[in-house]
Amino acid sequence: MTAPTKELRSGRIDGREPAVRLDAVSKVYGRELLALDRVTLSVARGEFVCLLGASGCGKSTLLNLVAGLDRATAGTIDTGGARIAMMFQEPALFPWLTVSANIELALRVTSTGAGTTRKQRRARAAELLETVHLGDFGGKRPHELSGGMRQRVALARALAQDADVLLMDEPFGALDAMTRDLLHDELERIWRERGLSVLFVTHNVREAVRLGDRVVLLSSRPGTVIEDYKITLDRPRRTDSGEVTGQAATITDRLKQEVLRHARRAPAASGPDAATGTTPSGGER
Amino acid sequence: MTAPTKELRSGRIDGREPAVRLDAVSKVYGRELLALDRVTLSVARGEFVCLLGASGCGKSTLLNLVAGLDRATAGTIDTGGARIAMMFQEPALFPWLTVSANIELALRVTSTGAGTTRKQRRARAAELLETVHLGDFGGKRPHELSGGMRQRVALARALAQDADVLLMDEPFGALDAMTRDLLHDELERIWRERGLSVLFVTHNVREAVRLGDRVVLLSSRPGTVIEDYKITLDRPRRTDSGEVTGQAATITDRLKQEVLRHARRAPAASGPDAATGTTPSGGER
Amino acid sequence: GGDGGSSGGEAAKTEVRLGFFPNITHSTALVGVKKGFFAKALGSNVTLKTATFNAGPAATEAIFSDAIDATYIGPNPAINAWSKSKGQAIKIIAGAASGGVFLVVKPEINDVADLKGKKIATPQLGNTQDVALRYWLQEKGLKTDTKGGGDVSIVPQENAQTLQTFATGDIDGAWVPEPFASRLVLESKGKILLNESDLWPGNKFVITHLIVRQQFLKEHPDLVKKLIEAHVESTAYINSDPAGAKEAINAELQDLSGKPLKPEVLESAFKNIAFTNDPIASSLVGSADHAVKVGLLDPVDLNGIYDLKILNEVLAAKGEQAVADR
Amino acid sequence: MTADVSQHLAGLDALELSGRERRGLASRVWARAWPMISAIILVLAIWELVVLSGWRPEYVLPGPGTVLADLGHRLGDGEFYAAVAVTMRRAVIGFAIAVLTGLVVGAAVSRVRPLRAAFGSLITGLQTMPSIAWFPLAILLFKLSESAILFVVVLGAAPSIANGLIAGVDYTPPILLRAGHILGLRRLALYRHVILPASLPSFLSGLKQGWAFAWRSLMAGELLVIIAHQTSIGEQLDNARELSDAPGLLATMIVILVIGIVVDMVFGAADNALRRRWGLDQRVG
Amino acid sequence: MTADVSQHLAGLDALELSGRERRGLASRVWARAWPMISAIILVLAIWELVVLSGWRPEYVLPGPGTVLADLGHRLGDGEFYAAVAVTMRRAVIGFAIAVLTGLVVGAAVSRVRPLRAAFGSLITGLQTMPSIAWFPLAILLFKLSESAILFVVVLGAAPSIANGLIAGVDYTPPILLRAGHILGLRRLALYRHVILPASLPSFLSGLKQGWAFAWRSLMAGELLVIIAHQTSIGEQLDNARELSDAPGLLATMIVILVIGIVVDMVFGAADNALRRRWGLDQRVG
Ligand SMILES: Nc1ncnc2c1ncn2[C@@H]1O[C@H](COP(=O)(O)OP(=O)(O)OP(=O)(O)O)[C@@H](O)[C@H]1O
Ligand SMILES: Nc1ncnc2c1ncn2[C@@H]1O[C@H](COP(=O)(O)OP(=O)(O)OP(=O)(O)O)[C@@H](O)[C@H]1O
Ligand SMILES: [Mg+2]
Ligand SMILES: [Mg+2]
Repeated sequence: MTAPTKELRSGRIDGREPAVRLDAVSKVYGRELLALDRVTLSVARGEFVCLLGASGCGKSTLLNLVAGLDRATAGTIDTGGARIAMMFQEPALFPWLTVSANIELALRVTSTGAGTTRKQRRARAAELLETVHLGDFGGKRPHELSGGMRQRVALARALAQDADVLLMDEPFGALDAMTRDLLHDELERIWRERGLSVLFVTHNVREAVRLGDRVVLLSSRPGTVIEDYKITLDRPRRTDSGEVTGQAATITDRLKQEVLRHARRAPAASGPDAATGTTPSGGER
Repeated sequence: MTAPTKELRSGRIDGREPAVRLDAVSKVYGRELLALDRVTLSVARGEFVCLLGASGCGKSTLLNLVAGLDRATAGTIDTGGARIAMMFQEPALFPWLTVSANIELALRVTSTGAGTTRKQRRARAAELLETVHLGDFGGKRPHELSGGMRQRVALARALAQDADVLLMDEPFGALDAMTRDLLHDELERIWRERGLSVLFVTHNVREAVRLGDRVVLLSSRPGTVIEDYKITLDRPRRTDSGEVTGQAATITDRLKQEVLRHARRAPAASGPDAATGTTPSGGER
Repeated sequence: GGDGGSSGGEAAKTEVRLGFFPNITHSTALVGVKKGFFAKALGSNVTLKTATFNAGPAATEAIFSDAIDATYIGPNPAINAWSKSKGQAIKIIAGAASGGVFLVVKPEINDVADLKGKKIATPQLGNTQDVALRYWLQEKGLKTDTKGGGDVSIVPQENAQTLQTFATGDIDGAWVPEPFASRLVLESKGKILLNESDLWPGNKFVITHLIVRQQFLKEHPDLVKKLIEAHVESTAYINSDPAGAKEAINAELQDLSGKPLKPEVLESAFKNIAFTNDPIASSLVGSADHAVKVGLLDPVDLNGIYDLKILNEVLAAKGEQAVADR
Repeated sequence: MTADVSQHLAGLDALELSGRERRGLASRVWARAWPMISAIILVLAIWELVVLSGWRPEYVLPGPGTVLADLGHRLGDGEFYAAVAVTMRRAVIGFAIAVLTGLVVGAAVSRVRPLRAAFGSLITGLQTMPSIAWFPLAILLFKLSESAILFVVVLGAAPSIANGLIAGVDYTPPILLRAGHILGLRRLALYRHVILPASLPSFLSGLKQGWAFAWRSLMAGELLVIIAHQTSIGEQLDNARELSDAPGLLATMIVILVIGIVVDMVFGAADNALRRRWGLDQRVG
Repeated sequence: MTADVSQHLAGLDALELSGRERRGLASRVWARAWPMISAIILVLAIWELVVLSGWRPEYVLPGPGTVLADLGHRLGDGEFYAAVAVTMRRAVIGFAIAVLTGLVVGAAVSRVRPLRAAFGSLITGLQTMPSIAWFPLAILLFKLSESAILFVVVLGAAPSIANGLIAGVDYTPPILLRAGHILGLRRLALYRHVILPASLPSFLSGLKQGWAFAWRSLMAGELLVIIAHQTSIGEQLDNARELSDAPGLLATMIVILVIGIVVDMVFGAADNALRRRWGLDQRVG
């Protein structure tokens, strides 16, 4: 395990102010499951940080802590009062609202949207949908859209919060390759246009390299930062370009090492109820 | 559109007998939705054919026809009495049965397993689970496993049917990149060991190139075969190798052309109920 | 239960199924069963099967469905059973009890005039008591209607509920049979304003009688006769040994449903009821007439509802006076 | 570049969305109606046959002719409509109060954990309490007024309704809760914008069940208090029985059945509409 | 190579599965029990206060002390247990017949489309038929036997149970049907191995609801035929009313409530166990 760099400790990255700063954050579930162990990490303003790690290493836990959905057991999380939006692997749209109403709800609740009229919100929602190329679909219900379209609506909803920090938990994990490629381009464009700070969780090494200014590798059990790669490739990048492939290969090897480390542990095939309550991502409905 | 080659028409591929042969197969849904339009396609014994196409082009429809889950409107499908197994994007395991019992049920129903005792089936199920590296998990319930593990159980269940032909409908679509890579290796090994004929549907061009002896490209609306690429790269291949990337790039360009062709059509944003009942893959639960 | 296969066929019948209510107005049955009069009369070859009911409709349904052969029942259900079956289902073969119906009111009510604007309960819309109250009020010049309107508001409700609503003051009086009349007086300090007997000639009107299925009567007159013999014996016993009868009544009530009457209620109610073999046909016809007059019943032809031939034979054999069927 | 992405996305979107036709209203109504009509004819035929067989005399089991004549007679009588109106008014008012009560109780019990543990099972326990047991209390509280009837109805229906809401709240997808939280919805706002709408399908099935209880309680309760100038269905049912009026009883039963079926259809339609709008057509249940 | 894959898979598997602890039995029971106990104390206290306030005389509304004394008296009496035994026996037998009936009817109606359209709404219509309406038919068919009581109970409960099964069949995930089909399961085998088990959760909730109907019908039905020397709860309830025995009535109500709560807990436990085993803990509903 590498120790956090000096820069990380000071909280400044390339001299930019951090938008999010975690300092020795730990999270214990139940009595003894140490999900995160003294994680120290910063995301600078306008920076795009990808968090990479095998399943169950605590990526979602970390994001939830930053989003305020859960509380850290130890350590401090400082977002400096920034507004935070979040996207999940599932679009998590409200099925009882139309696409436009989903976004309007976000606009209404957000502090900046407090004084707006219904009409203003509707217009703003239409704009946001236009941003994700779904201008024509405001009147549809979420289930009438494809998975990729729904994720774009979720993105529009996140943007509606007019947040400074965008947390993304494997947002494109369930999409097919072609759609994902396109959404990478979209996300990159929006990130740049709005100067967002993004903390992006993924399993997919290529995706991390395609998108991130930095790729932070998390170890498993307990989750700690083991590597922090700076990706300096020019943008726009292409997922299947040689450079991305090359960088990804290096990181993949490191990740595989980490996975292999766990192969030596006996698999948790104890009682029939041992794993009850876990809901591993993907493939389930 | 390219016409089917002479070889395809004769039904023989490289001189091998076809395991599955579709001749001018069409499928109409409802009154006029032409999902497949005179598709002619053969899979030779022991061949690994990947079916690639954008969403909604009729890939699943085609597989369902071959599997006998649905009936063609026109044309003939000849499987020569071969036993057919199938895997879906979801593992589709029975949640009320343990992993082992899921496989035992398959063994029991399959004609070859008719006369076997419970004990024999249990032993066989354990063997099959061993094949997919899940020897220790027979007593678990599906929901206690991760997505990747469940797909491996689904694979073991398909193998339990002792089929000659394996149909796979985006079986790894919901998995993360690393797990998918590993399962590619597994599938390739099993395919070779058992001499299966595989018809593998995917959105993912790299995956198709990684796995297929041939990659058949389907157009959309109506679904017809537009390209039939022969992939001659040596096995084992690596998804992120240069050759796979190169071949994939060619096919991707062709696919993108096909997608762009549809961008000119007005999107189907008619009534609020227009798309009711469609369940686009991915991201929903 | 009456699930025995005996459905009144031609074959020798080994079972007679008799219904009654666990109710003081059905004392003839209670005593007859408790004291074994029925069993004795039927002899060793024929067993008595009893069925108890809470109310008339179930007993009528049971007669109609061939689930019982005979039952003690009140006048209204008997008339209904007769008219609905167009005279095919039943016959009244004996009387059992007379009297025991009172108008009980709050103490501050002293005469008919005080009833104006008051709420009076009856057990059931269109039943004997309901008709009697309406007819009486009509005679006295007070208007009522079947929906609780008019000068006096009549609220049909179950007797058990009447006890509660009288106690809480929701109603001002009730025209009810025993033992509810006695209970209203004893438990809720009600006052008897009127004894229904006073309205009938000879102070007699039917409250309970015995009916049989016509088919049973046709096929097994011998058994019917035995039944009537027991009935007559029971009536005689009640009248000759009231103390023993009361004891038997409460013992049987306890046996059947675990709810014996309180001694004082039993005492008071028993005293108010006359047990007689006379079905008091005139009061049945009179009551039906009243029902027609207050608009609760279409005119029915009660001709032939009685078959008192066997009863009169039995009475004659005992040297008692015959009863009339009109 | 964005233009290109947008084109590609538009192409993918067009492909994903396919209009699946819905049958016309007339044909749907007909498809529902004919089996019902034939079922009715079948039932009537069997009934007539049983009667003709002479199994029981007409005054015990009248034939459909007699009963329908009786029913026809009733339908020609103003009093019948008055009775239906009175009963339906009571049913609707009682049900409405039950809905309110159920909502309040359900909301309180579902959100407050100790209340839940305290009263959760009690609510279902109340469901098994026969209406007759409430009569004394009803009269104690409301004297001989219509409120006493309504009280019995409410006590019959409210538990089901509360239970429906509780189940709905319980199974609100946690991802939606988290999405709401991220949007800044808290407490009452979260309840109003997320939890309540998410509980709607389950609440609806609670309503449907509650109606059955309400109706049965009403039939019993209408014997509790007979109110001036108001005849009701419950009273008619009881009168028919009291008078051993078999045709009248059967005619009243037909009326009750028809009302039950119509109400069921209304609930069914609401349920279908909801499922269609929300895309819940296929759910794991 | 396979060894390597196997190692990696083992590593991933180990990572995906994490034991999440369940609380101990004792602490779970305590967590359920204490709010209940405090609720009971609370209810008793309020009741006592109302009585002490002198709102109604003691013989109309007796205090908890009187009622509990009466209850204690009953509990010390053999007849009480005989009554409970008689009623429970009837309830269980009637419910069992209702379950069988519901299963058969539900199975037939759910699988045969015209039957469905014909009788679907009729089943719910029947649910709203008050028990009293069935009395004449019950006596007609079964004379004065216990069967008549059971008949009323079955007619009360079977519709709910059938409806539960129908709903379960309706919402059987189509993917499981297809998986079963692919395995070679047809008709009865498909029903037995796939559809029935998949309907279990919904069937269970139908059972629970059916119990409430069965119980209420039984309370009414026990007054239909009074079988000598068999006192029952329904009869005791009625007796208490007849005798204006307020403490007896309340004591009997408490008995009914306790039985209802216990039965609910049994169903609840079954439901929980099922959900845990199937991993249905979170479902969209
Ligand atoms: N609410 C919880 N209670 C107990 N343990 C939990 C809880 N949530 C997560 N865990 C455990 O904490 C660890 C980290 O979980 P987390 O979901 O953060 O991992 P992840 O990196 O997001 O995994 P994945 O890639 O599968 O999404 C896992 O072992 C998980 O089982
Ligand atoms: N049962 C059905 N009834 C009507 N239309 C259908 C049905 N099944 C599929 N379709 C339509 O047929 C077309 C082909 O569908 P299919 O599912 O085969 O596509 P696919 O290539 O598998 O798509 P995807 O990549 O999204 O899985 C689509 O337009 C779809 O909407
Ligand atoms: Mg995660
Ligand atoms: Mg598909």
